[in-house]
Amino acid sequence: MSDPAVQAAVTTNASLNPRVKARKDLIKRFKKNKAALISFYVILFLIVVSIIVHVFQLFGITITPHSPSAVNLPDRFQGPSAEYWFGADHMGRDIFSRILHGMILTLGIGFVSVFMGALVGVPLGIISGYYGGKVDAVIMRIIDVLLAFPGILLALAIVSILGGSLVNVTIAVAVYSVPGFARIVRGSTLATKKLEYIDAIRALGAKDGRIIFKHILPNVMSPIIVNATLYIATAVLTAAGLSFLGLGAQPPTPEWGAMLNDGRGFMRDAGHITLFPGLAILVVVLAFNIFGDGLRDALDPKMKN
Amino acid sequence: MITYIIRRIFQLIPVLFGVTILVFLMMHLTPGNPAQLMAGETAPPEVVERIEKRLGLHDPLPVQYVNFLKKVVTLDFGVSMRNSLPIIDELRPKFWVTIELAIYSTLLSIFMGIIAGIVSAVRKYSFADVAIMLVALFGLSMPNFWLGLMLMQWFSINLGWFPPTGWGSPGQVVLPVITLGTAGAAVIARMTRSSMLEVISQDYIRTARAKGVRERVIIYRHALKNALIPVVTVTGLQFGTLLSGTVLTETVFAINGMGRYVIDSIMARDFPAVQASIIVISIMFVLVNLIVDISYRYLNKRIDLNG
Amino acid sequence: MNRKELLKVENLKQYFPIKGGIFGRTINHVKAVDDVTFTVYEGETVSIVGESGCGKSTTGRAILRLDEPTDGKVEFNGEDIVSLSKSKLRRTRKDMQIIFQDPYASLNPRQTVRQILNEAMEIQNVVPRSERNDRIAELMETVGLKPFQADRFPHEFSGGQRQRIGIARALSVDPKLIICDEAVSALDVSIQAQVLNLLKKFQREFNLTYLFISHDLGVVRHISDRIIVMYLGKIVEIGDKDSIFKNPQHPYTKALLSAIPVPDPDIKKNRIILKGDVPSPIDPPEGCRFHTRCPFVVDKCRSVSPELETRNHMKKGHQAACHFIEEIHSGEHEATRDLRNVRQES
Amino acid sequence: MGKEENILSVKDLQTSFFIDDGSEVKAVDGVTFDVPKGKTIGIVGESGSGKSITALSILKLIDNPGKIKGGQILYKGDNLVDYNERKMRKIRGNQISMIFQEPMTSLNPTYTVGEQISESYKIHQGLGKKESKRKVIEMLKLVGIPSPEKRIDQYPFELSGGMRQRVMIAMALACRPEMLIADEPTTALDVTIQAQILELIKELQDELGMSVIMITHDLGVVAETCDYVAVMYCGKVVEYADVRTLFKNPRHPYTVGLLNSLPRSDVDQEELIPIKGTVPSPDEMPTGCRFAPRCPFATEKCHNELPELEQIGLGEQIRCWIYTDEWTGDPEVKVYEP
Repeated sequence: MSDPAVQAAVTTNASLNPRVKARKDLIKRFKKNKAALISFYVILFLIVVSIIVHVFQLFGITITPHSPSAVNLPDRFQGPSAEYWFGADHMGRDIFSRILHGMILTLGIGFVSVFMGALVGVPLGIISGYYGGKVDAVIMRIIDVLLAFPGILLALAIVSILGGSLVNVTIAVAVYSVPGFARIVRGSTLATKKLEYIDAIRALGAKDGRIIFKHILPNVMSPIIVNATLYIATAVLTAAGLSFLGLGAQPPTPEWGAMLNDGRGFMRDAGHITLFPGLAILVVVLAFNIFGDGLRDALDPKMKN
Repeated sequence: MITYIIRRIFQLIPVLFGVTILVFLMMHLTPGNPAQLMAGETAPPEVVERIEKRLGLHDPLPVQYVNFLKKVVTLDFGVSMRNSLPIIDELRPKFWVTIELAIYSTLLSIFMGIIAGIVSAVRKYSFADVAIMLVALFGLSMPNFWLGLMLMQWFSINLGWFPPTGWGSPGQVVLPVITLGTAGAAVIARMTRSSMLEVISQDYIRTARAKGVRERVIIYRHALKNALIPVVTVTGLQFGTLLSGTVLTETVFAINGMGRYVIDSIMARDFPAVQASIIVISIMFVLVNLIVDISYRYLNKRIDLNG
Repeated sequence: MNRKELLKVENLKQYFPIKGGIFGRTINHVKAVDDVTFTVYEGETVSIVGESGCGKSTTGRAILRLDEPTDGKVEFNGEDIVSLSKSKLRRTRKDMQIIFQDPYASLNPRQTVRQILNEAMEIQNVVPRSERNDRIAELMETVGLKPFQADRFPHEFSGGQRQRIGIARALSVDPKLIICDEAVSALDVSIQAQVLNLLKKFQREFNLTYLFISHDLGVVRHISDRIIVMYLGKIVEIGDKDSIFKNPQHPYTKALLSAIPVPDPDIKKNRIILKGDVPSPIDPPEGCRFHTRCPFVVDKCRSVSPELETRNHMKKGHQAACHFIEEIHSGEHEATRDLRNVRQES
Repeated sequence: MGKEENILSVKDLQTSFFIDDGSEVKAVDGVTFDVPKGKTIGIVGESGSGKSITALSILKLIDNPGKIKGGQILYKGDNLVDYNERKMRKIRGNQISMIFQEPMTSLNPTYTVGEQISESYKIHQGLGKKESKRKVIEMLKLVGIPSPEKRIDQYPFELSGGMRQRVMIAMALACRPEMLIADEPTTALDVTIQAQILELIKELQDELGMSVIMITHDLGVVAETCDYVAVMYCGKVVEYADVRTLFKNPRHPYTVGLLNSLPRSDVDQEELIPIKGTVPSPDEMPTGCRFAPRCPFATEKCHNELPELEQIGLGEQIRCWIYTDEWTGDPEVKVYEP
């Protein structure tokens, strides 16, 4: 129902500082979504754990049950037990410890690559949408070309040029996320540009810089944030896929995709080697997907069904 | 409509140019001398020199590109560095395998996705809705190569229902298609649901109610047709993910398709083969998108046909 | 009339390209405004009326160069706006402001009223920084809001109050001309009356000039000194308020006036019901643009485009663009179509 | 009233929306009016007055979280509030039809004009394809759409706004209903098109002998089309009268305020006389008369006690303390000053 009275009832109830209130409302709406809230805490927990594990490792202290690289051939292929919670792999290394150590790689690739992608894609999208015309045409053609490589293929092509390594995978995934950011930001810039208050500020004689940074950018922020969250999920999947193909992290790095690749040959005898790293990826991706969905619903209550 | 189709086809030209330029540059951006790579690390300089000449590596870059393009247009991708066979002959059978895999998987995702999405939307907030959306979320978040491995573990190794690898027999088709189709089904289900719910709140649905139309008819006649329009687009975009998914799925199930060929070629640093397969896959993707755009346009009659 | 010409629009054209065809080139134009000429004198209110698609809002936007006009001259205070450089234009914009239709879309929801007004003054650097807060308080009072409300956000105000904020923003830079683009159309009648009174008050107090764009003839009649009637991108009639309302000459103006519902059940009007819809501005009809709907159409109308002119029986400054002004006026030229045509023939 | 036969009587209708946080918005709160057979009644009010919700309530088209909470909708003596979905469907589009404000979005974009109109014949009269096609063409002719044989196969996007509203009318009138509810049918249209549509509705009403409920915010439209008028403010009817009385001798201070706010066409005024203040938002609804905070005559009592809708004179109803014996304000108060 689009009855103004009803809408007014939903939107009014003003307090003193509306900007704080808007943020509070957002958090309130988000908190209502239990699944999203749990995902948020899961993500936070995983980040903290992975950083702690990593920092201690830097100082040479292993706080996981085993060292991620400790080879113990007699225990190879051992199933989950009190000693090896997730079992041991084909070289007798503790899978649980390896997963904990690999977590920072997975999360790192996700965050860094999406951040890099946004850094390039967002300005392209804003410029394209704001200035339009020839600039827009050129940028969009380039984006079209990038989009002509389906999914992982662009990352594959990049990795095949640069060679397989974690850094290169991060770059590849970053490049792969540029077109998405550019397109979404361009779309919302175009929509924002049409709003009358942009015309009003133009009529006052404002310069482009002021219009873009003060009036357009804050408006396109929410789609950027939502998109970034969901892209982290995709980035994690893509990076794991590349490593699984042997084009990312190289052994003995405890990267989850690479671990899956390691386990492939031993499925008949030791299924757990492939089970747990995959579950780990699933948990991370799921958390980001649910979190992103929740964020989108909270930022745009109208979209919520 | 015809003008639109022709215009869209013309618009593909710069994109295809872009793709070939990128792929062409790939070769030149690669560290190391391709001729050296071809000849082997220990080859004497004269041999490398001769190969360089044969490949035209001394020509200026634009000339090399034009030559490259000429060959691509005639589907002449040169010979593989691994076995010196013409790449196009190697690609052809693999191409059809991948196409088959992609089509079956797409059909599965459309079928599963749309049904699940409708059920979800019609019974909003019911147990079925929650269950379907939960499954969809998992389907979306699962690495498909891992799903493949897990399916293989259960149904091939533990239960022995399907052969674990290969392509061709009906039994060999099942697991790869499920592996590849799951993510797509999840995306389509979610899209169908939200699109249905949006359409149901439109003015013209109220008009239908005011006419005295029954709720069932409203959903299946008035809402569904409109709701499926965005689903078409998502299905098209999904096809890209699907194509790249074939790379992983084919690797998992040891299927002799294009995806696996790309990986094998990258591993072997067989650049002409990599170039060829990337170009072919991209062109395929671009063409599918073209078809999707056109059908979207056809379905969505609200868009001015000439504009 | 010895008053100063503040705004002179000459042969203004605004064509929007339509891309299409195989190469996505410009295949046609929406001729939104097609050769429009008029003058606005200092201190008066000139209204542009017409139905949607007649080009009235486009004219307003082109004058401000919110869209770059295709062709023509816009002289403001003796300066040609169209040929100004971007930085000079920015400075000139201080003198010409705009108030929009939608009070919800025309204010940035993320800014408080203070920030909105402050930014306006900052852009044009009209008031020293230290005095801006005083000026904001003053502006709030002027438009009938409380100064303490300045720290609120737009969504905390009602539609009418938001429109007052929009007016305050326009006033903050001391403009000479304000373009009111359907400024009261979105408001309920009781609020509309408040805002109209406010606009009239400011005109008296600040010697403002208004270009008032509206489709509501009742409002236009109330506020205007002179009125421009547009149809399909062209001016069909122009004149002072009495000429237009009491002595309309163009058949379109007559039909438009007769179509307004009057809030008095005792007035039974002789209504002219026009046939069909406004044609597309992409391919406007040849000759007189109104000929497809005109009750008085004859062959000449279909081929020859009439010019704006004043005939003997019309007041000075009253012009209409019709071949048969005098003949229709005297009753010599009779209607060729049914004037009360509700069901349409094909 | 009584002399004329009423086809519809709405008595103390209450429709509320129940918001997530547990609060209730009383969008329609005590609406009473009658629709005499063959006449047009106008429901007029500003945005938020609840006039559209009233219209939707009559056909029970209120969606969640909205609900008809109380009151009666007597159609030919039967209370529609008690009807179930199945019985309501037989009423909708068959006996009572409705047209909406936005002709651009109210037609299904994926079906042709013909398909959409003929659906009514299929549902309510069980007609076959051929028969209904003939009737659709007849209907399109009736609403003045040129070359109906061609239009029947066109999609809504191929039509102008005015044409679409004609199609909506054709669809609504397909089964020759006894009553038409027109919810701001011309608000989205240009004046010259509005004139066409209003004239069309009037002619069709005479031809088909329908009763019409005209919902609008435009007093001009009311004056030109209606026989009786209900003025709504904040979910309540504040005044109900025949159209001449309402415009010539308005009684409720709100009605007077509305009329004064309009620019006059007969005399030039320097200033309009607006109603002060704004419509209260639902969460700060006054406890007494809803209009009291804006009313120039309001007394203590007005602020504290809600007046009832009382009959005064012949068929006139007013919700205002001034017209009761309990009025404690200035006894000389003369609300209307022409």
